[in-house]
Amino acid sequence: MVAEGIPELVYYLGFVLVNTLALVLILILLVSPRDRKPTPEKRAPFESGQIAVGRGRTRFIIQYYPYLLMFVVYDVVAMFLFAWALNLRALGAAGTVPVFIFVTVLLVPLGYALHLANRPENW
Amino acid sequence: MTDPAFVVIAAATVIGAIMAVEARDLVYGAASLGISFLGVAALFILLDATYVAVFQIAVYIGAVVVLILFTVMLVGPVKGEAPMELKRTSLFAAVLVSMFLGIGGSLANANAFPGADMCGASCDLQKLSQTLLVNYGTQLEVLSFVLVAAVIGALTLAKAEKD
Amino acid sequence: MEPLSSFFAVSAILLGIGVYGMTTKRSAIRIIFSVELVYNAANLNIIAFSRLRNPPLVTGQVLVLFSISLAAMEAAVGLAIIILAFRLNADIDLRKMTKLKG
Amino acid sequence: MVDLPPDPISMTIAIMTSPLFLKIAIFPGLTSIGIIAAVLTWLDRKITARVQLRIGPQYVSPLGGILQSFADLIKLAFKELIIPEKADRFFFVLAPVFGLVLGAGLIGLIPFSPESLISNVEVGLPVFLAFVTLSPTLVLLAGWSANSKYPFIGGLRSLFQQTGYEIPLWLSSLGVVMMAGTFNLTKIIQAQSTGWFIIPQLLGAIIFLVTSVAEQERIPFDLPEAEPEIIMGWQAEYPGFLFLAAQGAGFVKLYAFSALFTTIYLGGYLGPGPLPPLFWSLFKTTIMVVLVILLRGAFGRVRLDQLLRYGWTLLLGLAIVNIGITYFLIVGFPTI
Repeated sequence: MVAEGIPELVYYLGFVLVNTLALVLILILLVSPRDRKPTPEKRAPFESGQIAVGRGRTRFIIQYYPYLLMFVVYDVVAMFLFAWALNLRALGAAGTVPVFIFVTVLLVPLGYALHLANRPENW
Repeated sequence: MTDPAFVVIAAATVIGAIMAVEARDLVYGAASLGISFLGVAALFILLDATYVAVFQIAVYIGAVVVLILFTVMLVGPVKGEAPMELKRTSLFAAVLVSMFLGIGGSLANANAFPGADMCGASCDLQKLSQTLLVNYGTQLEVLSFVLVAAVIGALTLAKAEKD
Repeated sequence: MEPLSSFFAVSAILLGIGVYGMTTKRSAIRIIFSVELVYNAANLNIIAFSRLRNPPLVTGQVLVLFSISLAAMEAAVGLAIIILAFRLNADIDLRKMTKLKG
Repeated sequence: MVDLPPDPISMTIAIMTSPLFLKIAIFPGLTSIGIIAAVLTWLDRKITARVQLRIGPQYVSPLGGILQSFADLIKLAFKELIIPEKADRFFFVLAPVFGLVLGAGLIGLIPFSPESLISNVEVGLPVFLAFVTLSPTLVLLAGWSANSKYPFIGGLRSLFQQTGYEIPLWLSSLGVVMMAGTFNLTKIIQAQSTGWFIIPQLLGAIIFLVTSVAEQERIPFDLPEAEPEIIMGWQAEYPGFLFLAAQGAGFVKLYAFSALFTTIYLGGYLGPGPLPPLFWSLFKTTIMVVLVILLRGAFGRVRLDQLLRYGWTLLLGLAIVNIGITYFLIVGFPTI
């Protein structure tokens, strides 16, 4: 071991950092071939070979917005469930009942979201 | 004395926060907000709260930043924000708060707060889950009702009115 | 190991930035950014203070788990309000939302 | 800290030959990730070609064109980088590069053998899943930054798809945590010494496989880059090296998810006989990779509304049912 007493996760973040640096270095090395004066045709957006019309960031998909909100909720639920699953055997019924109620109650907004999503009249 | 890792992380957190408030483009603001959140998660790791750090990454950066980016892209580019007359006063107030409360107040008393020692068995994951689910189980149930109310409210707000 | 006071300092700076953003900005989304920063400052403070006792308190971490969940929901509701305001006004400048003004 | 020799040259040598540096740089770190991504690109093309009764790459090298992807790598790396006029250069360049970093970061958590793992993180499984959660942000930013119509549609599709399938992924791997009682991936492997988790967790394993294919945006769930509809989606505007990074990140992800499946369901590096643990983990990972590649030849693409509704009803429901079954297994048979 190089150093003692440093949490393992800091090692791991160091690994990710080294990856980043190496990749950025590779990128800088490979970026070298460059056209100093590109023509407007060259820099035009691709868009299936057609000439681009109008703004680029149109066509927004909003009818699945309820699913995105559900993701925020169920992310929280999943994290609490992980804390429960870790210690399942020691917790017993006292720890399981709150989790059971938690998950059951949070099925209600899922039903509402499924009812709303992908219906054009709602969005 | 000062840990270089801490300095880097704290600098990233603070610069990310400043960029989030001041960046001209809201998408850049949202991305720097994400970097600031990531910095706070790394500070949690330095404080040995690894599970809280994972929770922060999953919920804040995974979910909240995505939701913010979605809304920013939906709203589209906003016109330049005119500065307000209040700006100078509150900038002064913010600097004052940061200086006196933070740097002045707590660094002067550095000896009053000893360095955090590594916690062993006492703050491991099992203990966390035990405390969360057995001692605070009722609060978890209440939290679920708050979540339901918030989500149903958000869905009802965002959907279009039927004429 | 870093003394805890440094963490308090970072937390106070984040709080200052958040309060500054809330008072000066006019865009609703930026105010949500600032609110989230204040939440993070509070969470960091709680975790740092929970390390003061020996052995450290786990309750602080549990409190932060609840706080993060509530902050996520707060962001969800706030952004839904912004979407609604954008539908009604086609603008998210808070100073221009004066429909209720008599 | 270990004592480092004072003069710079021998200090450099000491650092370069330290086990940690070798693991980060050679295996399972950067070099092997790069080579494996290139080989997987070839494998993907070759197997798909065979399924479709074609031959696939064959000219570059006698071994069935195995060097084809290296040739492509060299070709793409030396192409000119053309960044579209109205694109947001910062995110346009950074998003695919960070996607690659994220993929490599996932590999760093996997224990390929008791020795060759980079970091034995106590919260390994949640960290892996939390890092996967970051990828829709990057894809959305990549699609937004190009300022073109197809990339933006692709980025938004990817956002809904990846966030939707994230939750069944978390909840299906929850069954493994319940059985093993730990988040540490090495301890999860050790807990499987009496029996692989795929037997009691068959339902969870199937959900995990389906959702991980969706997270990698591979056929049948490749809507964000559906070539006939939205011409590679969020990757449409990417030139040369950045296209390589975006494609490579997909194959690194394929490798990482297959390795995670092996670790949590197939006993990881455990295996019979005199063969080393490293052989077993790589062997099982290869089988998983080939299985996922075969799906590409076997299925067609689904529609976005079908995809999201299946994810949020069927897969989420089955994942919750799986948690319930696992709970009653553990409570009913405490000896397992």
